[in-house]
Amino acid sequence: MIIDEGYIAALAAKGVRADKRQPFEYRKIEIQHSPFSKPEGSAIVKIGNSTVLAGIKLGVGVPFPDSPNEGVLIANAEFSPVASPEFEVGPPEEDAIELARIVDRGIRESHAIDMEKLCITAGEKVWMMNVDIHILNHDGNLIDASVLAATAALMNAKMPEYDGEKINYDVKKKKLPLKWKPVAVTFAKIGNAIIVDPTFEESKVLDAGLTVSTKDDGNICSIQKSGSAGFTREEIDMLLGKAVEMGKELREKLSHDASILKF
Amino acid sequence: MIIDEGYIAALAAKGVRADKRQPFEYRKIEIQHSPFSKPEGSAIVKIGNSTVLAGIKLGVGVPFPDSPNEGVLIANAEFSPVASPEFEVGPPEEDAIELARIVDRGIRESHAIDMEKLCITAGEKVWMMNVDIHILNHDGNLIDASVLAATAALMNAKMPEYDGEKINYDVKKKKLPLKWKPVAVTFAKIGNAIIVDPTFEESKVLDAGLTVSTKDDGNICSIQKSGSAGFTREEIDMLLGKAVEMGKELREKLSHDASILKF
Amino acid sequence: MIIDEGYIAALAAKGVRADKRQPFEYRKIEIQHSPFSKPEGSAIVKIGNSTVLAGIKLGVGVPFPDSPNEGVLIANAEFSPVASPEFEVGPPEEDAIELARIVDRGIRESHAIDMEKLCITAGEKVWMMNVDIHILNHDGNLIDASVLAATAALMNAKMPEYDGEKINYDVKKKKLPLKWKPVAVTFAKIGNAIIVDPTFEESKVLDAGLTVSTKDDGNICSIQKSGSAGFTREEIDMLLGKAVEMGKELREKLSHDASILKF
Amino acid sequence: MTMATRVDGRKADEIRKLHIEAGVLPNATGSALVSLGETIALAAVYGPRMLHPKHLQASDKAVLSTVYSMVPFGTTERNRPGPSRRSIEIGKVTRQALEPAVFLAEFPKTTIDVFINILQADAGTRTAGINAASVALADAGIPMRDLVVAIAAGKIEGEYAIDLNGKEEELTDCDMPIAYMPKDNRITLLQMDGDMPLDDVRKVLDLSMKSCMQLYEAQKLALRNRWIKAAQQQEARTEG
Amino acid sequence: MTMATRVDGRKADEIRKLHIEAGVLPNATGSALVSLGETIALAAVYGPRMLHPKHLQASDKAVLSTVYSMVPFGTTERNRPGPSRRSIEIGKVTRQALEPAVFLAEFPKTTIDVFINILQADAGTRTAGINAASVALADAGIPMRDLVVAIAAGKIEGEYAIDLNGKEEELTDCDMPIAYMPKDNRITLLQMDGDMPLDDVRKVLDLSMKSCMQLYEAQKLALRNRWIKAAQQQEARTEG
Amino acid sequence: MTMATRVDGRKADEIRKLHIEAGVLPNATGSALVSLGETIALAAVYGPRMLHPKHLQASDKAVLSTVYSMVPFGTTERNRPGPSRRSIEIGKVTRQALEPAVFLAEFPKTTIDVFINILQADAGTRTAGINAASVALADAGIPMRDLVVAIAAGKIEGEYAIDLNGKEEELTDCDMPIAYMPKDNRITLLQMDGDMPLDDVRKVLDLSMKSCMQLYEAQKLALRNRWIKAAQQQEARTEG
Repeated sequence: MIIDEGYIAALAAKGVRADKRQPFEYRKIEIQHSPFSKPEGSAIVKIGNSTVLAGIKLGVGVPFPDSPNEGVLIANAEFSPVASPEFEVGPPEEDAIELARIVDRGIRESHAIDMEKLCITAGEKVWMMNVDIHILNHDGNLIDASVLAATAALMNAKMPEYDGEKINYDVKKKKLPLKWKPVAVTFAKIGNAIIVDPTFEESKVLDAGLTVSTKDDGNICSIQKSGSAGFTREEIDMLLGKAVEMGKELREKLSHDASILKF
Repeated sequence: MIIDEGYIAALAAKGVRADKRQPFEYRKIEIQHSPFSKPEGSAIVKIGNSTVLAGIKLGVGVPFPDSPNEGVLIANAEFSPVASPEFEVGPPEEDAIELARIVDRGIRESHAIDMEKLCITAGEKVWMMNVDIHILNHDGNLIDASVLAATAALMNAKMPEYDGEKINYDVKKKKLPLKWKPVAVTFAKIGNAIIVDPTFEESKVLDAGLTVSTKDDGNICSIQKSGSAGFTREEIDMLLGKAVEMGKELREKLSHDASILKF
Repeated sequence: MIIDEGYIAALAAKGVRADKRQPFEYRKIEIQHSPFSKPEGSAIVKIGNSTVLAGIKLGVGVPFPDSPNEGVLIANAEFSPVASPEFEVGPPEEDAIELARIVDRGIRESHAIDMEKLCITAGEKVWMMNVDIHILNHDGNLIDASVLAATAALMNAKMPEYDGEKINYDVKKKKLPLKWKPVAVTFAKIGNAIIVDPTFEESKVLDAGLTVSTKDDGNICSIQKSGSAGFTREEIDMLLGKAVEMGKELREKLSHDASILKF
Repeated sequence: MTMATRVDGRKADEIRKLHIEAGVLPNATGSALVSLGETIALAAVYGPRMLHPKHLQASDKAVLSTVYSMVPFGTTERNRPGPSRRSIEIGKVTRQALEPAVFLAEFPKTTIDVFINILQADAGTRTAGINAASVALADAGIPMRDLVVAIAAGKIEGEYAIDLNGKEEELTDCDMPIAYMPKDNRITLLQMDGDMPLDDVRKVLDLSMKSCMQLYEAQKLALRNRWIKAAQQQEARTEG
Repeated sequence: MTMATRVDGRKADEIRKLHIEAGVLPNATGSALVSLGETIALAAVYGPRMLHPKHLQASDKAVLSTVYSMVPFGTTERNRPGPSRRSIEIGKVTRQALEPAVFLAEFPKTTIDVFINILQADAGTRTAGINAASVALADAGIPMRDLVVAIAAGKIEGEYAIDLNGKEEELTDCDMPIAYMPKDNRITLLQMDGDMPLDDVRKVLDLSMKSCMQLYEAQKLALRNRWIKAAQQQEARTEG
Repeated sequence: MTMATRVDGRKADEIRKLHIEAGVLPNATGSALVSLGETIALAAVYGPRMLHPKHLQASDKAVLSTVYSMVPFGTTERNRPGPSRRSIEIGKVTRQALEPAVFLAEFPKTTIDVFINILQADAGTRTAGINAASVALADAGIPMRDLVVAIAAGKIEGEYAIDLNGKEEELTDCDMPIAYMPKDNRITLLQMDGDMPLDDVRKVLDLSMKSCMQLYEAQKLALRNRWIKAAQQQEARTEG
């Protein structure tokens, strides 16, 4: 893939984007709830041409010694080579790990799930909640799409029955104890211009990035700066405000089901 | 190793083989039972210059949750770099895995061993049966040699004593509950010619391969097509018949001990 | 790093060393006891510019089935890439493993620690003693420095309290049951010259090496020959004697604390 | 040999609800989604593209590479990501099922990469993956001798049936997947595990090959739809 | 937002006892040791040196590589050596915290390798590592726009504080590390985990940036001491 | 130092039943099988052959590479395949035991690969492996200064003995393997673990070196038999 870095950067300097969006405008966002029957919860999220699957699987296991009455959250992300010619020689492990950890902390640190309600017998048996992100098509801004997909899957997940000995995956009824719906908003700085929701091309030329996750009450639950340049303090202050604002809009989209099983 | 592919293929077209065998003729087969004292069962099998060791080790472990009253079979194959200059840079993992899985399924799917008889206490303790294949010299048709060696080792294996707490490997008496003796017959298609028991050179130029495993009652318990070309339906039908026939002959050889500890 | 092999070897032939030491003279040795507060025992050892850290961590675990009333010793060594430009592309695994095994055997085979005193409940709970070596600057003779650092850390280690359920790392009182203080003495043969305590440059041109570990009673507890040439029987006999002698001197240094947290 | 009756009301020789869609991934050279009942397979094709490092190249043809993998949430119990012995073997037999169909000699020194993701597994995943890969290769515009169609057969209460679902498969230990190129009458994948008399194997082959023709039509239809849609988009773009 | 009172008597905006020493490793091009209370970080810089294999080189600049790791005995419970997901992520954000400070374009085709070893961990290890790396890069003589200073903030009993120690950190789930280049007013690392209103984030940023200036002076002093010592050694050698 | 009496009736300085056979693997350049009691070691030599990738080559000599491994069924409890810390260390000391014997300078830029498989382990596997490798190198026609012979000594109830078997070894923690080139009086491997006064080490060395001469004759005999057989086969072929 050949990206004309100069062109993208020159556009950005003029406050213009190759796809004609406004600096703080997202691409079209589509969310499908529960596209799959095997996982306890699942979602497909498209932001423009970026397509991400999230799946929730529940199992029963032993709690961590330092939190004996809490369920266990394990988030994982995979950059499947189907998603991009860049992943030809093996996906960039560093980026996949960072993505997984942002999704993990977005759920964990926001206390999105009441983990104590996932305890079965304190110190002995708790629900193990696996949140798996699977990237199908990479056109930039995988973080926002992944956090959206994970939150959507948490919303539609249903817990299988457990009789103390065996899990019955054929009967799923109870919803997860979801308290908050965290969403992430990612900004990119190209030269002196700042935009939201960077495409693949834009993220290739960005100087710095900033992802801010927020909760329903507008509180910030996670920040991650990326990229090889810095932000001024003033830029940070501005973007934190923008993120709270735009997070609200993203959260509203989570209630609607775009219902397309077409990537 | 330089192989004159054109020459081998030209010979095949005339129904002739470099070592003057008939198309459906095996090389000399030698089987030695119990060449080693440490494993519970063992065998050396030579087909021509292909030399294969099989060893059976028994341990005690926990059964799988979905088969609480059955022993556990684990088959593994290793292409030791002693076996071929080709394995210089690390043996072809894919081929070793396929070989291990063919040996595994040959034993498992034929129900060669009555796995329920390897249960000690249902749901708690069962015998773990490791079947390990070790290739010493690779001159083609490793599959048939490996299945023969595994079956021979199962025939001569003796179970160590177990007092409920500890295994005593110094006392081995009881035989394994062997019900069937699976054997594999491998064919190769070179151009339009079809042969059995391909040498290393022949397997380098083959277009397609077919391995068919059979039991003592003549039933087929496993099929595996390989190679980059296809077979016609008529070819398949013919070869399935041939395999049943030739399998009988191989099975007879298993009762004889060639007794050579010379590879 | 460019090493003039010819020059070093020529010097050696004349019984002279680049740093003007006598053949059987060590570089300056500095030992700091307990530089760190987190590990149960720790030491920094400098031999010339070679700098090595050792840390002891104690945990509680299950004993090995064949020694149910003994604690467990696990020694490990890491060649951190901070230590040498040579470690750029990943440290030489083989050498790090050999070093770890020499440290391990130096402690284990000399019975330096009374492992039975590290048993809590026979067959169930014992102390797991991790001895970790971390190389910070590599200027040759890492073995002697590492064994010295490990022995020093064993000397100053204090066991945390254990109430049968939980380890309290905030209270550490009892010393480890240390019976002997093993030390290693490493010789190098360059051409026909033999020297002790080779620098990095000297170890690059050595033909053969010999490490001999001894105990307080002068007994030999470990020998390891290295390098691509051999020793004559007479040389071996001479060096074993030298090692006993020089080991005594090294052991004396262990009682003094050089107290420098400066590598 | 008698025919099985089935929990979901299907006839013994009836395949599950089939859906094939080509061209689902914008980044891939070609792609396809195949669902067969609850089993969903996605295939992406990248290439032909230069193969690095050089010593892996074939001077006279493209190297076809196939990777089969499953999403961690695609099974009843979560399955750990990363290659397993099973997925490596399936990758190999899948490659050998597809190779006879592709004109590899047209693209020396390159690699054609086929990635198969099983998004949901309810039996028959390797054959669903081969069908998806066949359509994805065609969607990528790679010259092919023929499409490759695949289906698996098994046993239900002692009787044979086509395209078992997961519940059916749990109760049997007989599994016989095949892949087939109808034009030339080539069987390019054949595996069997179980315990079958020679005659039964032959009869089940007859059954499977019949079902293959159904899949053949479905693959061709999916590609036709894809091309119509592409043409319409092209036209829209030209007019727009 | 009110200020926390602390077990070790520090004020909410007071950092722990700080020691920085440059030039501690003879083999490295540059090195530094930073201790902040019980937390001890060592950084070694090697390079610029040619990057192999070639396809990893950048034709117009040096590649900055950072590896963050912890010694096994640096934590209360022994931690297993080898990279973890945590250490890989920290390696990445550390690299991105340092990159804006280094004139990478001066050394095309090379790599500058920064290795950070946490010798003891008592909270704030990633920021201690960044401070050590900043001084080590300067000690290596690598041209820099500015030093990079870093500090973390957190919460104690609902109130904010700077530079939490391990005991304090156990009781909170709020962590906000930043890295900062004072000359140009650039925030080069910013992470946050927790649950904070927008206004609090801004106030904590104010606190952290104030502490950063303290670290800035300490880094400069350590480098000055290093250069004085090097000059004295040079003189001694010339006279000797 | 007194001599041990032994369960299997051997004298303290008596080695187990020894069998050496050269040329056992058709594909290898050279090969040998050594059994010493129940311990069975197989060595295969491939090369000299060009070493790839190039940066691993030595411009002035061949690189000798040795890999030591054990079959999974070679021990009382199955041992997991794959390299362990123990096998990596043994591979290294084995290489260093053999290097002094081989004229490596004759084959610059190449590698000579020695693969040692322990087919059955009943103590003394590293020395059995070195004996097998020595014969295999000679069988491969690689020019050598001398053969390398190896044997291990240990302690039985406080008294020293040569070539312990597995049962004997379980009861001791003293192990002293050596490798020796008789012609030049070179000790090329020497390891010891245990607790021995200096004098005892010297006396055990005397014992071991005596046994080495026995192995030396056996290695030479095996090679002579191999060459006779090869000559006969050659003759038969010429006549045939």
